[in-house]
Amino acid sequence: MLESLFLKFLPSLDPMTSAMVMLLGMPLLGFVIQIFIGKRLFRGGDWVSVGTIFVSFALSVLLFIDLLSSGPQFQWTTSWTWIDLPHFQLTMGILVDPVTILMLLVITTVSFLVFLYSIGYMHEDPRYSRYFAYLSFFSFSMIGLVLADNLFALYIFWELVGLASYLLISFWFEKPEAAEAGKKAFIVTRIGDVGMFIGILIIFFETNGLLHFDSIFSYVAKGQFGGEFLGISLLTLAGICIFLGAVGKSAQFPLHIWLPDAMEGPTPVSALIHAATMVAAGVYLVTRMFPFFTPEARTVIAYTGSFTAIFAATMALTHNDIKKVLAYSTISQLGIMMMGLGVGAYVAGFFHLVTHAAFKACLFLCAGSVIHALHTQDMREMGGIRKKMPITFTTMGVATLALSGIPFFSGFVSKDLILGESLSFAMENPSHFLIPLFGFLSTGLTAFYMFRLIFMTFYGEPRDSKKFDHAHESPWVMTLPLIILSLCSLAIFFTGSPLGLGELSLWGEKSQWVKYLLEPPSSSEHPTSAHLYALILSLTMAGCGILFAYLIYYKQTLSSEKIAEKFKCIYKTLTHLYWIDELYEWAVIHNLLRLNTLLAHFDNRVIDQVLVDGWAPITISTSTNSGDFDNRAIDQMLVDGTGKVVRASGKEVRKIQTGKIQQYLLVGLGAVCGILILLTLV
Amino acid sequence: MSLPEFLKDLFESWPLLGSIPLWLYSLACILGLLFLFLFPFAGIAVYLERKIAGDIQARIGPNVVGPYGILQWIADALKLLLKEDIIPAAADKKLFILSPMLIFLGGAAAYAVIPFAENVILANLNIGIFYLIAVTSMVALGLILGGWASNNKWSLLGGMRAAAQIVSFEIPVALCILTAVLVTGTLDMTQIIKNQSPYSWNIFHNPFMFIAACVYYIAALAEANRTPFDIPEADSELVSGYNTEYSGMRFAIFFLIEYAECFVICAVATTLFLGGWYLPFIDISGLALGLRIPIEAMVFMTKAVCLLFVMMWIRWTLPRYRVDQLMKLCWEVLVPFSFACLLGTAFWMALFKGKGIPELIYSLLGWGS
Amino acid sequence: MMFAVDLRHYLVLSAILFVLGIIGILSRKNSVGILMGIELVMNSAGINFVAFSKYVAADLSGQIFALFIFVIAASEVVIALAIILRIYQNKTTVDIEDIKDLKC
Amino acid sequence: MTAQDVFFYIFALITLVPAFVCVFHPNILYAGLSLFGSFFGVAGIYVLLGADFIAATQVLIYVGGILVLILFAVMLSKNIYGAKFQDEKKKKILPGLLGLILLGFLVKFILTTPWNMTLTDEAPLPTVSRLGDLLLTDYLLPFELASILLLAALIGAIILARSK
Repeated sequence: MLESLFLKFLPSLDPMTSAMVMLLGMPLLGFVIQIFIGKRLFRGGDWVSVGTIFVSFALSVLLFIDLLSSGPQFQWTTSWTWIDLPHFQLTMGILVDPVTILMLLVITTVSFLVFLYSIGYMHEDPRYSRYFAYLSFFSFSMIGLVLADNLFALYIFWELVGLASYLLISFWFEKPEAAEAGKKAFIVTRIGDVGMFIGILIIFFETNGLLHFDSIFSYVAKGQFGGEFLGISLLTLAGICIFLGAVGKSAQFPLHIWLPDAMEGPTPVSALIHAATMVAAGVYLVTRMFPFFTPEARTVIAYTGSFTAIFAATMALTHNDIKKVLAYSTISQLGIMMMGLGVGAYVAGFFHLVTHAAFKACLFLCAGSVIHALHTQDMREMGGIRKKMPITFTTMGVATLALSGIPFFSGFVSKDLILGESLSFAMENPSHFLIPLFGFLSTGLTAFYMFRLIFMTFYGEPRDSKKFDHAHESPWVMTLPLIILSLCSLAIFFTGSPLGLGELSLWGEKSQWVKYLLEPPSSSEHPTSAHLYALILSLTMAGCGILFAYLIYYKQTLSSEKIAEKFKCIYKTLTHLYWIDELYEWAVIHNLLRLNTLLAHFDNRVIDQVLVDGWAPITISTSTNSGDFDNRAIDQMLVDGTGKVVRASGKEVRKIQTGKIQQYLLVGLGAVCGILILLTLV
Repeated sequence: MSLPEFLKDLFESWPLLGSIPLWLYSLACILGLLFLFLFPFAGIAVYLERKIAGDIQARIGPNVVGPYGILQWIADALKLLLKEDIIPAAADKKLFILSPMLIFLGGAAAYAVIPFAENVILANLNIGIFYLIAVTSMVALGLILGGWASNNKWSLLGGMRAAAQIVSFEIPVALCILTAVLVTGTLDMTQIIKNQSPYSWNIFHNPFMFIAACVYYIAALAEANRTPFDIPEADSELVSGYNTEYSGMRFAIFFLIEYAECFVICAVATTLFLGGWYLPFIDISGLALGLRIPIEAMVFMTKAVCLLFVMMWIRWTLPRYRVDQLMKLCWEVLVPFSFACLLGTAFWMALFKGKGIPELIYSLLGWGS
Repeated sequence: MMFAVDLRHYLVLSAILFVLGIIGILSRKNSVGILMGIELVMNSAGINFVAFSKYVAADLSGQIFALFIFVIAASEVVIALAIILRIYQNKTTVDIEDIKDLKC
Repeated sequence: MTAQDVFFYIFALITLVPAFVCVFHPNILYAGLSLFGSFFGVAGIYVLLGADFIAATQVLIYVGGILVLILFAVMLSKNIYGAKFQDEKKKKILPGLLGLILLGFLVKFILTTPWNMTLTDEAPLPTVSRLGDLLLTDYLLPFELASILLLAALIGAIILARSK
C-alpha cells in the first residue's frame, strides 16, 4: 500500500527509501521551519509541527498495515557508504523490521497526540513556536534512533535525543530548578552514554569494524567474539557497557536520579519524552541488541531492572507532587521491562513498552490537564475535582487501572506476561528468587500509590477552594488525546479479547498483534507454566494495594500520619529518596572537589615553584651569553653587512623599474623576438 | 523544415518556380517578412496602441483617416517618410547614421527564428532561442551609440540608461528562458513547441514554470523599454531619450523596432510557455498540412497579440519606475526569483522524471499520454 | 591550392589577430584601449581552440575551452573596468603612463 | 574555391580590418566600436568551424556584454562633452616592428609544422547537448571553478565600483 502510493507520486525514486526519508524528514522539516520562521507564522506555526508529525504518523500507520499483511518475517534494509577509508567503511543505513515499525507506531502516535495536546496546554507560552520546534526536533531524533541500522548511527541519534530532552526539560529556563534539572538530566545520562560508547568501541575493535546489528549478531553466533578482560569475557563486558547506556537513558538504578527532576519541564514533554518514548529507548536498545547479551549480562539486566522496580515504587509512596509520583512510577515500570528482558521475556518486555507508552502518556497528559486546571502540582491542594473534570477523571481512571494491572486493561496483559516469565525463570534457577519477588512487590506498591494519587486528586473534599473554583474541563485539543490514549489502554486493543486473557480473540492470530509480529530470538524459549500462579499472585498484590489505598486515603480508617509516625525511620528514608542525591553529593562531588584542591596545591608548589621557576636562572645566564654573541657577530657583521650590500645594489637596479607597464611588456616581447631570432640563427 | 526549404519543396514540380535556387527563396522570404509582415504589423500596432490608450483614458483616439481612423498608420508612415532628415551639426555623423542601422539589424534578425506555424519559420536553427537572445542584445549597442552620436545630454543619458537596463534585465530573461529550455530539453524553437501539446502547455508544467513565465514577461517588458520601465525615454525627464535628435525615416526605425521587439517578446512567451501554435485541448495534428498551417499561424498570432494587448494595457495603466527602483527590482526581485524557478524546475524534473502536472493528472486519471 | 581553406588559414588569421592585439596592448595610452587589445588576443586564442577542435582533436574539448575563454574574458573585463573607473575617480585620468604608483 | 572558402575570406576581412582600426585609430570610441565588427567576424569564423553554439555565445557575451561595458567605460572615464578622444600620437613603430617579427615567426611555424589533421566529415551540428554533457562530466571541475571565478568577479566589481 505504502509502496504503491509512493511509486505513483515519486516514480523516479525507490518507494521504500523515499517513504522512510519522508517519515524521518517531516519532523526535521517542521523543526527547521519552526526554528527559523515559526514566530512569524499564523498561530506561531503550531500547524506546521502538527501537520508534519501527522504525515509521519500516517506513514507509520500505513507501514504498520503493510506489516500486518506481510507477517513477522518482514524486513527491509538499505544502506549507503558514509566514510570510506582504506581499511574500513562506515555506512549509514535504515533497518525496518517489526520492532522498528512497532516503535515507529508508538513514537508517532504519542508524538502526534502530544503535539495536539500541547496546542491547548502551551497556548499562553511566550516561546510557543520554539517549543514546537524542539518537539519536532525530538520526534525527528527519536524516529532516526529506531530507524538506524547500526550502532554508530543509533549512538548519534541517541545523543540527539538527549539534546532534545535537555532543551525541553530546561524549556522554562527562567526557573533555576528547570535549568538545573536540564543540566542534571544531560550529565547523568552522559555517564551512561560513556559506558555505551565504551561498549561500542569494544565491539568495534573486537569485530574489526562491524557495527551493523545483523553482522554483529552473526559474528557473535559464530562464536568468534572471544577475548577476556580481568577474567570476564569481553562479550559480557560489552553487553554490560551497552546496557549502561540503557541504564542512563531509561533511568535505572543507580542513574535514576535525573528523571524525577526532569518533571520541571512542561507536562506534555514529560508525557512524550520522559514516559512514552525516550526513556523507552533504553528498553528498545536492549531489545534490539537482545541476541548480543550473554546469560551473565542478562542476569545483570534482570537484577538491575527488578531492583529498580521495587526501589522506585517505594519512593513513589510518599511523594505529594503528582508528576513526581508518575515519574517514579515510570522508573519502576521501566525496571519491570528491563527485568522482563533480563529473564528472557523478549516479547513480554517489548509488549510492556508498547502498552506502557499508551497508558503512561495518558496518565501524564491527564496530570497535565489537572495541573492546567488547578495551577498546582501538589496533590495536597487538590481533591474533589471528579465532577468538574469528568473526561480527565475517566481517562485517568482507565490508565490507572491499566498501570495497576487489573484485568480488562492493557497493563494486565503485558505485565502479567513478564511476571509469569520471571516466576518461571526463578523456578528454574531458584537462587534468583529475588527477581520475581521484587517484581510482585512492586506490583502491589504500584497499585497502592496509583490509587493514592487518584483518591487524593479526584475524591474527597476540595482542599483549596480558591483553586477548586477555577477548575474546569480542558479544551477538546487536550481531551481528545486523552480519550484516544485511554482507549488504547484497554486490553481489547492489544489482544482482541476483552479480558485480555487466554487464546480467545475476535480476529484470529493477528488480533494479538504485538505477539504475532514479534519473533522471540531462539535463545529465549521458556516454558510458561508459571502463568497461572503469577496471575493469582499479582492480582492479590494489586488488590491489597488498592485496598490499603482505599482504607487510608478514601475511608481514612487508617491514618496516614499515624503510619508515618510508626515507621518514622522508613518514612524519612523514603521522603529523602534513600538519600541517593545526598550520597552522590557527598561521595562524588565533595570528594572530587577535595581531590581538585589537592592537585591544585601540588601544581602550585611542586611544578610551578620548583620545576618551572627553577629553570629561570639557568635560562637567564645562557641567554645573556648567547645574546652577546648574537649582537656582535651575527647582527653587526652578517646581517648589517648583507643589508648594506643589498641597499647599494638596489639603488642601481631601481632605475630599471619605471612603473610603465607597457615598457615592461615591450621588453618582454623584444626578448621573445630575440630568442626566436637566436634560435633560427643557431 | 524552414520556410524557404518548405516553399522550394512545394514548388519543386512547377515549371518556372521549380528552377529557382534556394537562396532566392530565402531572399524572397526575408523581404516578404519585412514588407508584408513587419512594417504593416508595426503600423497596425501603433494604431492599436493609440486606440487602446484612448479607450483607457476615456477618449476616442484616431478617428479621422478612414473609418474609425483605420488608415491613420498609413498616413503616419507617409508623413515620417516624407519628412526632412535632419542631422544635428554637432553630432557625430557617421555614428548617427550607423545607430538606427544597428538597431534595425538587431531587431529584425530576431524574426529569423520565430515559428509562426509548422514549417513557417525563416531559419530553423538548432540553437534558435539562444540565437534570439544573442541578437536582441545587439540592440543595446545601437541605443548607446545613438545616444552618444546625438551629442546631447538627454540623448546620452537615455542611451546609457537603456544600455544598463537591457544588460541587467537580460539576466532574468535568459534565466527564465533557460527554465523553459530545461523543461523542453531543446533550443530549437520548433522543437520547443512540438515538445508541448494541446493538453500540456509549459506554463502549467509545474508551479515554478508559472512564476518563470511571469518573471519573463516583466523582465522582457523592461528589456524592451516599455512602460512601466521606460526610463530611458522618460519624456518628463529626458525629452525623449536616445531618439530625441532623430527625425524622419531614422526616427521611424526606432519606432518600428520598438514594436517589432514587443512582438518578438510576445512570440517568445507564446512559444516557450503558452504552447505555441497549439489550441487548448483541441488536437488538429490530423488535418492536412495546407489546412493546418493557416490555423496554426492564426492561433500563434492570436496568443501573441493577446500578450501584446496586455503590454499596452500595462503601459497605459501603470506609472513609471525610478532608476534605482528599477535596478533594485532587477537584482533583488527578478534575478533571485528566476534562480529559484530554475532550481525548482530542476528538482521537479529530477523528482517526477520530467512529467508535468497535466501529465501526472492524466496518468492518475488513467487517460494515457 | 593555396586558397582552399584548412587549419593553417585559421591559424594565420588568429596569429594576425593576436599580433594586432599585442600591438594594441603595447601602444595604446588609454587603459581601456589596452583592454581592447586584450580582447583581441583572447579572441585569437578562441579561434585557435575551435580550429584545433575541428581539425586536430576532432572532439568538442576545444569548444569547451572557448567557452571558458568567454568566462575569463567576461570576468577580466568586468574587474578591469571597475578598476579603471576607480582610478579615474581618484586620479581623473586613465592614461597608462600616469598610473605608475607602484614605482617606489 | 568552394562557397565555404569564400565565406572564410569574407569573415577574415570582417575580423581583421576592424581589428586594425581598433589598434590604430586615434579615437578611442571608434576603436571600441570597430571591435563590434571584429567580434562579429570571429563569430562568423566559429560558424564556419561548426561551432554554432560558441558563435551565438560570442555574439551574446562580446557584443551584448563586453562591448557595451567597454563603451560605458570609455564614456564614463572621459570628459564626455565636447572633448575629442584623441589618443596622443605615440611612437607605434617599435611595437609594430616587434609585432611584425613575431608574426613572421608565427606564420613560419604554422606553415612548417606538419599538422596531424584528422578531419572527420561528420555533421557538425547538434553541439549543444554534447557540450552540456562534457561540461557536466569531464569538465565539471573547470566548470565549477569558472562559476566561482564569475562570482568572485561579480562581487569584486561591485565592491570596486561602489561609491563610498
